[in-house]
Amino acid sequence: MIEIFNIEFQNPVFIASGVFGFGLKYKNVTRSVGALFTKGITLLPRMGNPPPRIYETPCGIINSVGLENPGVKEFCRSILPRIKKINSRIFVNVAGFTVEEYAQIVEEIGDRVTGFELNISCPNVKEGGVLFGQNPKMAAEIVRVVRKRTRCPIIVKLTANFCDPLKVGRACIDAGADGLSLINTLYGLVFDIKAKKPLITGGLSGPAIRPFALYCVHRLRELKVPVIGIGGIMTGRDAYEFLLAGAKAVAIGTAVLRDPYAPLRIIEELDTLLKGGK
Amino acid sequence: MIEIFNIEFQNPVFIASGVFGFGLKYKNVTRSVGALFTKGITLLPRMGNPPPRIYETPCGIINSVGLENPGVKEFCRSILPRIKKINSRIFVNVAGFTVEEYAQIVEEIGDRVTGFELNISCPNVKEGGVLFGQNPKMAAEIVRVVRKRTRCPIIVKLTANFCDPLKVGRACIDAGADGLSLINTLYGLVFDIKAKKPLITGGLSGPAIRPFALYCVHRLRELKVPVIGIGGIMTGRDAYEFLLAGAKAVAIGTAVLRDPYAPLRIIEELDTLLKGGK
Amino acid sequence: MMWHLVKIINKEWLSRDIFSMEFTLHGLKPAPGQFFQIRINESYDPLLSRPISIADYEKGRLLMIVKIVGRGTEILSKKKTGDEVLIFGPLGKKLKIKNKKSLIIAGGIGVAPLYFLAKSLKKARIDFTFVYGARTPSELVLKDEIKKLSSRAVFITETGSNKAGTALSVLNELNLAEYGAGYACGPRAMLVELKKMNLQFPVYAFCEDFLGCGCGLCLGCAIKYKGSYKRICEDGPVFELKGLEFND
Amino acid sequence: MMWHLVKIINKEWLSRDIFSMEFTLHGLKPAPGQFFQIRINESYDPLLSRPISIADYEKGRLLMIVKIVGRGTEILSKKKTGDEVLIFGPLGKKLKIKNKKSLIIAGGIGVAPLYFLAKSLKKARIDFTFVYGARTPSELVLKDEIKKLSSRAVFITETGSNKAGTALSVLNELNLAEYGAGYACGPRAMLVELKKMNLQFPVYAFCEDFLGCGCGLCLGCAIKYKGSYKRICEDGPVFELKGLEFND
Ligand SMILES: Cc1cc2nc3c(=O)[nH]c(=O)nc-3n(C[C@H](O)[C@H](O)[C@H](O)COP(=O)(O)OP(=O)(O)OC[C@H]3O[C@@H](n4cnc5c(N)ncnc54)[C@H](O)[C@@H]3O)c2cc1C
Ligand SMILES: Cc1cc2nc3c(=O)[nH]c(=O)nc-3n(C[C@H](O)[C@H](O)[C@H](O)COP(=O)(O)OP(=O)(O)OC[C@H]3O[C@@H](n4cnc5c(N)ncnc54)[C@H](O)[C@@H]3O)c2cc1C
Ligand SMILES: Cc1cc2nc3c(=O)[nH]c(=O)nc-3n(C[C@H](O)[C@H](O)[C@H](O)COP(=O)(O)O)c2cc1C
Ligand SMILES: Cc1cc2nc3c(=O)[nH]c(=O)nc-3n(C[C@H](O)[C@H](O)[C@H](O)COP(=O)(O)O)c2cc1C
Ligand code: FES
Ligand code: FES
Repeated sequence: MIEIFNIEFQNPVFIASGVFGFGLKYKNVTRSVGALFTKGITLLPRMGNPPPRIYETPCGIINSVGLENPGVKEFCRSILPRIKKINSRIFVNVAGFTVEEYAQIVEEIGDRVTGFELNISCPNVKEGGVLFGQNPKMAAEIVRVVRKRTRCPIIVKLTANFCDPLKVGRACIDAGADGLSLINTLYGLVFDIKAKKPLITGGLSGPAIRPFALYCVHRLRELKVPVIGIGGIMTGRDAYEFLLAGAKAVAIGTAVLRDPYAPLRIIEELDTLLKGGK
Repeated sequence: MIEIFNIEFQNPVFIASGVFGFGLKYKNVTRSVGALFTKGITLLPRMGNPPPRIYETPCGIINSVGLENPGVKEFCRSILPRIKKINSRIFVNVAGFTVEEYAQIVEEIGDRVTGFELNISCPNVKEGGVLFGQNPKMAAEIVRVVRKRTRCPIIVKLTANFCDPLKVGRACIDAGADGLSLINTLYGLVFDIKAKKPLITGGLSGPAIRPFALYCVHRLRELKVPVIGIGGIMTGRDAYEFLLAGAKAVAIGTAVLRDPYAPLRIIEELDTLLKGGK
Repeated sequence: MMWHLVKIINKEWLSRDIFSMEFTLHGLKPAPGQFFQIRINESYDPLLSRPISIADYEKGRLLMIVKIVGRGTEILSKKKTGDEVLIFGPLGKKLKIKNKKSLIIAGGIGVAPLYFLAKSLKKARIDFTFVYGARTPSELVLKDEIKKLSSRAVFITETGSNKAGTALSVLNELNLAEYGAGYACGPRAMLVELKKMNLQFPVYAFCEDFLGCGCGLCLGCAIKYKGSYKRICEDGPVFELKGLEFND
Repeated sequence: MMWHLVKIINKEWLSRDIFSMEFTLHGLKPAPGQFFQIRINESYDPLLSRPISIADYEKGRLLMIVKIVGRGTEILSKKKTGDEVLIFGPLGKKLKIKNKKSLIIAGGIGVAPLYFLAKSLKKARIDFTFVYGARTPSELVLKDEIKKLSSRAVFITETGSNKAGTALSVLNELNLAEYGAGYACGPRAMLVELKKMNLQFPVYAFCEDFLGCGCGLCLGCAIKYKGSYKRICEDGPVFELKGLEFND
């Protein structure tokens, strides 16, 4: 049992946004994790990007899903009630294309969830996304506007692409955010050597980026706010490193693509480590 | 045969700074590559960092060598003449701790080498290094000062840690640099879970970072200046991707730690690809 | 749906770069089109599992047929009889076969899931023609089995001595009006061509692509079907060819 | 110095987590302390090779003894007789043995390079005592061979029934004045302790640590020796204990 934002979570192993849909499928996994971060939700429904959307790289993957989702209305109507039956600890990953959109999505959902994760770091959309997250002023502005519309905890999901997450993180906290999560995917590119043009441009994730993610999380400890550590966590040992580096909890991303049951294993392994075993 | 800066190189496969010492050991490798980037040279001799200096991570390594080198005087006296007998295409990797130091090192070496690679991106030293490289103004200032002291080609080695290499690169070119090389290592951290403190903080390299490095190189093509692509290149195919992304040549780093003869293999594989084979 | 640690009870090379693996795994009720995600190794490189179709399943014996096309299948090919493999599944929608005279069109390794389909048709006593094209004669695997199984079987290769061509070039010789359903699996280019032929009966295409999770979670396996993106792994892998939009 | 693709002609388990591998590799003239970099697998995870000492070399037969301590050695342990392994070397400086009555001190898997050393001393007709400590009796590998080889051999384990202790605790029972040279390999803590004992004869420490390139290029394997950093792989792996600075 851990406590963040004065809310109790059954354990510090969460599922990162985008890799588990809405948690409706492997229900015993959804049920067992500390919290679920939903796939990114936009104001209007989105089809997402054309394929290829996933490509494997050394110890990692590049994804370019492009925020495929049914939009906030449909999410609230038909999905949210079903998730809540499985696990009540839900953070909705909010992806706006304008400052106002973030606020609208948050307002639409209201206090039906545990909190919000403002996604200002998606590298897979043409507008918004990572461009907001690279700019401390923009990021703070989004937090300020959203803050006025909700009392639920606001976590800001940071990027470390071409910007310092400490600077952006500080700006967000000063603007009223309650916590930070990082890192979102790094930029990544693979070329198609036959066609001689890019095969996929998207976000790099997986164990490949773990040492960099850990560095970023460790860097944020001076802010003394709750941080959710994300990036390449595959085992309880990896999760433990993030906790030692200052994270209050961790979120599992790519590991779930390799094994949908990975969170269950990680919860167990971490528990053993926290109890002093090995 | 390729030409960069009006200088001919026997092939576009170079050896990256720091992974091959001064090329004095596996001489047939040094002899066969297009050019050698030396280990970083400082004004004064440096002992380097205490161990552990290398740690393995998924598909990568973290290093914290800390610029161990004999200093520029000793380099010019006893090492440079010996490298030149093996391969005349030498770029000295220059690591200053002040702007003036860069200039002094370059001046000391004079026109005895093919050119200089200004290392403003080393994450393994307390002052200078990556801090210079994250700041377009500082970076440009270094280039301006060095430019006055040499006519040899100046390549600036960029970092993509918490800054946009396009911005810094543009500033360097405007200040008189002839070309750019990137990326230097990403930040990386591994925790010692028994001691509960960092085991190693340093620079992350290897195939893990390749998709990110390729993205950075591709981003720089709009500058239309010679770029040396670096980051996780293990095969001729990897090298080819960097050339397709806009690099004029590539430099091999971590691959050499896995196999000192890797550059020979990569030269061959790339040659086959460039000739249209597979 | 879960992980199974299964032992290879028989591994065989069917051609220079195609091999089969047989496992014992009781209690499945798989249908054609379904597949497993195979864990390539315990290292994180390659990181993801690879999807391989059920090529046959009978009395607890599970057959897979794999062609080496890249690193994952290369590593897999080194496994020997007696080695253990972790597989996750069965995944994908169960295809409901039509009770109509059927045309099976296999291009290359596309034969793998269609072999299981053919056996299912046979079991349901549905008459079918099996057209199977490959690049060279030696790449035509399971030829004898398919011959025995099918009411009619036509084999063709691109380097064929008397008659050269692809699976699709055979279709012109058939009386297509006879058929009430088609099933196709092969390279994307084959499916694209086949769609253009606009056959008068429904054709079910077995789609193969690079997958992420393989089980409906990541949205990484999009394919455009009737105007929106579907997941190959969960909504497919079999789709009616007419609805597929290839954009090329 | 180059890559050799060698076949395992004999793989054996010496204890629960220690195994030996024997290869045929002609034409070497290795000396104690030298080692090979072993390619763990073709995937990039783990990325680097692992250093393993020459535990014996005679008539083209190369012996290695490996303890499983992490992922690399774990993967290596799955290799079987008949499998091939890529090895790079021999690497490291050739140790020149002293023509003095010698004391060999092995802690745990540190026995591997010292076994080769003992054989070299024997061949040079140099008298020596072999002290070998391990955690449990079953972890004392090559016991019989060492007994046969040595003028005197003392074995001790931490869980020993009549006498419990470490290799170092045995030293008090010896007449140390007899010896003119020492050779030690074992956990870092053992070397640190041994240094504190300040023996009156030179002791040569075989240093083991995580390496990068293994061949002098990357400066990744620093160890402080007489005030400056030396490379374990190229300047060592054997250093005079007195000069080593452990900082702890
Ligand atoms: C449902 C399903 C069932 C299948 N059944 C079988 C079967 O029974 N037998 C069989 O042999 N195969 C089957 N496949 C195909 C098989 O999964 C692939 O051949 C395998 O995953 C290739 O892995 P690899 O590591 O060997 O090749 P990879 O190294 O992954 O590369 C294979 C080829 O695809 C290219 N490629 C990889 N990713 C992409 C991408 N995102 N976009 C474009 N090109 C890409 C590569 O460049 C390369 O040419 C099936 C696929 C699916 C989806
Ligand atoms: C010259 C030389 C000769 C050797 N000879 C032998 C031999 O003959 N037989 C033998 O069994 N072993 C020998 N070793 C040791 C052997 O190389 C290691 O045990 C092996 O590399 C471990 O690899 P691994 O992947 O199994 O373990 P790893 O996963 O690499 O980890 C091993 C342990 O070391 C820790 N570790 C890893 N890197 C570092 C670091 N940079 N700093 C601190 N801790 C770290 C890990 O946390 C873990 O506890 C030798 C080493 C050297 C340098
Ligand atoms: C397929 C996929 C989809 C993702 N979708 C989202 C998303 O919708 N919103 C978001 O904030 N992050 C998204 N991410 C990023 C992850 O939540 C996570 O931050 C990142 O992958 C790094 O963690 P990992 O290395 O454990 O995967 C996605 C990642 C993947 C692999
Ligand atoms: C052991 C080691 C030492 C390095 N030393 C230097 C250096 O002295 N100067 C420098 O500019 N880069 C140095 N680098 C960075 C490499 O030149 C290269 O930019 C980086 O490793 C990324 O390439 P790679 O993934 O191919 O290794 C070093 C890298 C390694 C692994
Ligand atoms: S591969 Fe993940 S949803 Fe299909
Ligand atoms: S391991 Fe590279 S110099 Fe020793």
